[in-house]
Order: sequence, then C-alpha cells, then structure tokens
Amino acid sequence: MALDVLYFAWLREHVGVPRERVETDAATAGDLVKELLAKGEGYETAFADLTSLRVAIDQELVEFDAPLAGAREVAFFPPMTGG
Amino acid sequence: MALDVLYFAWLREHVGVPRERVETDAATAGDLVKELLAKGEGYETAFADLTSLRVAIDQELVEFDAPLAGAREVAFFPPMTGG
Amino acid sequence: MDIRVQEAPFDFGAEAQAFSDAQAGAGAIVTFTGLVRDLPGTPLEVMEIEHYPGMTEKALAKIAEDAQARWELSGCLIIHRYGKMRPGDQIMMVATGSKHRKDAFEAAEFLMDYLKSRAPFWKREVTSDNTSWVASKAEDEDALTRWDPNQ
Amino acid sequence: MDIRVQEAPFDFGAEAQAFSDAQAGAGAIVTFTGLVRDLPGTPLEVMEIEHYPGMTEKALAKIAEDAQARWELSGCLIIHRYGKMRPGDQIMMVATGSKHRKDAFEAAEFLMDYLKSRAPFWKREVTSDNTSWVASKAEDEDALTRWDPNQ
Repeated sequence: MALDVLYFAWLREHVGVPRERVETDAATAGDLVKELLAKGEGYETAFADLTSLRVAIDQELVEFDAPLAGAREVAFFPPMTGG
Repeated sequence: MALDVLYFAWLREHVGVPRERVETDAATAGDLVKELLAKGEGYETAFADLTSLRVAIDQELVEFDAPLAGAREVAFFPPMTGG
Repeated sequence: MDIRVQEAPFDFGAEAQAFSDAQAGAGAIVTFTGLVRDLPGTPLEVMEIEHYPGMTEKALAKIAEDAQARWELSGCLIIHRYGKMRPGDQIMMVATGSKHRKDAFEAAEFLMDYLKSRAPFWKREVTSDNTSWVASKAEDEDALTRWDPNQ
Repeated sequence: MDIRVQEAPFDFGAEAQAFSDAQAGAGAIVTFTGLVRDLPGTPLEVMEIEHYPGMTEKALAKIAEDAQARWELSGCLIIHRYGKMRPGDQIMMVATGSKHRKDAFEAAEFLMDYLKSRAPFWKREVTSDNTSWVASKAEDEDALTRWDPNQ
C-alpha cells in the first residue's frame, strides 16, 4: 500500500523532508519504522530511540504496535511541548 | 472598658443596629455574648447558636474564647459567603 | 499585590490584559471571575453584598500574602465588589502569575478558597417575593483542608 | 466549544471578556494564558512553534469534548498559536465556564494538562548562539495520571 509519512520537529530535521510517499507492506507502525531505517543514516538517527518518539495514524495518537491496515497517513514526532 | 460592637448580615437585622458602644468587663468574646443576651429578644435570636457565628476582634477572626483585653472593636457575623 | 474592594463594576477583560502585561518573567497567568447566577424558579432581581470595611481589605491582603509566601508568584490581583448586582454581573476576580502553570493554578484556587470563607462578605438574594441571606456551604469550609499542612 | 489554531496574535483581554459574556448561567469563569518566558543566561530571540495542521484541531477538539463530558461546563475555549513569538508574547489561552468554581478550575487544568502532552505542538528556542527544541518534561506526562479514573 502507499502511505503519506510525515515527520515533525527534530525528527523532520534528521530525516531531511517533512513528508514523503512510501510504498510498504508493513503491518504496524513499528514495522514501518524498521523499513524506514534502511533508507539511510538520517533515518537511523531520527529513529534511534523509539521510546522518545510518538506516532499518529490518520492524525490520531497510537502505539507503535498499532496496525497500519487502511491507513492513509502516518506521522512520527518527538513528545509534544505545547501550552 | 468601652468597646465598639459591630453586627453584620442577618445578625445585624436581628439586633436592630449595625454598631453600638458597649461598656463591659467581659474577659472573652464569648463572655461578651452572654452580657449582650441580656439586652433583649433580638439579641437572643441573633446569638441563639454560636456554632453558626463568627467573631472578629479588631478586625481579625478569632475564636469565642479569645481574650478581649486591649480590644477596641468586636464584630459578630454569620459565616462569610464571598467570592 | 493589588487588592481592591469597590462598589463600582470593573472591566474584567481590561484587568486581565493589564495584569498579564505586568507579569515580567511569568509563563503562566490564571484568572478566576465570579458572576451573579440567576436562581432556579423565581428570577433573581438583585444580589446584594455587604462587607466589613477595614477588615475586608486586611483579610484579602493576608490571603494574598499567604499565597505569595507559598508559591513563587510574579503577581497577584484581587478585586471584589460590594453593593447591588444583577444576574450576569461580575462580582469579583482574582489573577495570579507565575513561571509555572501549576503554581499559578494552585495559588488562584487557594485565593478563592480562602476568600470564600475567610473574607467578610455576605450575600443577600432579592426576588420579587423574597429576600434571603445566602447560607455558607460546608463544602466551602471543607475546601480549606486541602491547604492545611497538617492534613 | 470554540477551538482556534492560528498564527496571528490574539487579544487576551477581549477574548476573556467575550468568553465571560457568553457564559449564560455560569457563576465561575477560569482562564489560563501561556506566555513566552525569557531564558536564563543568553536572551531568547524567538520562540518558534511547529504544529501538525489537521491533527492539531482534532486533538484539541477531543480534549475539549472530554472536558465537557467530565464537568458541567457552560463553555470552553482554546486558542493556540503557532509560528514565531517573542518573550512576553501570549502563546495560547484556555477558558472554562461553569456554575461552580471547582468545575471551572478542574476543567481548565485538565485542558492544560492534556494540551501540553497530547496536542501536536513543538517549541523551538532561538538565541543569538543556539537553536534548540524544547524537551518534554516527565512532570508534564505525570500530570495526566491525576485524571486517570484507574488511579
């Protein structure tokens, strides 16, 4: 399936792009991360520590083991610092 | 000693005056109440239940057993309902 | 520390903005405003607030000082009206400023809890067929236990 | 429920007043405002806030709905800016209205606690010699446990 993958804050800076179209068969958000790691050093730095990252599927916060089936948009970002 | 005694809210309505000058030898605020009770029916109604009343000596909240020595002004009133 | 006891209405929006502008170094501003609520059943015509001139100012200053001793505040404002008010009117406001939101929130709640039960104000409600003093609530007195270091 | 995510500054005083005026039947209004604080040491030149358009609005609406389900509120407002801000600038505000002060306070604190850690905003601080993303605080995540019914 084809997904829009978005990156925010320092994650975006490491990856180098704010969003990209990805062709994947990953079952979960965590599996997608494993595929992304193969794309280069920036990705490795960005995803070095999943415990300090958050993921949203179709604009809703989920855990990394959440299934990707039917998803259109996946976003990765650091913990939020609003307010 | 001579004291200004003040009454507020429904206590004032029962007593009939907002303030009066009282000559007393009462040792505490509670003793002063006992003397005031002799002044008539309005006072009896006003001071029927001390647990639902508050007292201030010289504009500071105190207990009914607080000493009156040196006081200039004593005020009696119901629990406050500000805010 | 800015304490005002007045009969005149105050401009909540302007006061809130001016307070916020004056809080150098603050990251968090909390305001609380109390409004005259209408009564269920017979409509409220007038809410009348009596107070104890002299003691009121002292009691509010003491409460504000206690809040400033307890939390690191950049500032603290209390405005409380007395006299006649109508449903929807603003009765009073407090504002607190601090570096951190927890301090600003706690200090504002502390000011309100003490102001409710320790500042000499008494409310009277007037409807077309009745006039009655507002009774104090046990829950307002109970709210103070939250701030007692011995609890 | 009024949720706004915007780059432009907002007028805190006017918003607070308008919110209060619109709260029919409320006896208590609480507002919280977050300001850009200066940094200790090297002065902060710019605070930049990035967000996730689309998700931000949804996340804030969800938080406001949760607050309205949990407390009896006459209304609830969230305004949050993104983009570049300077020390002293207002970043965001929330306001809650309720019959009772406890509900208005708790709902405002709930909104702030969730907004801090569950709405997709990220702050970056720019000084003359450095640019750094603001790290999230463990205490902000911990603050959410207060609202967990299973605690």
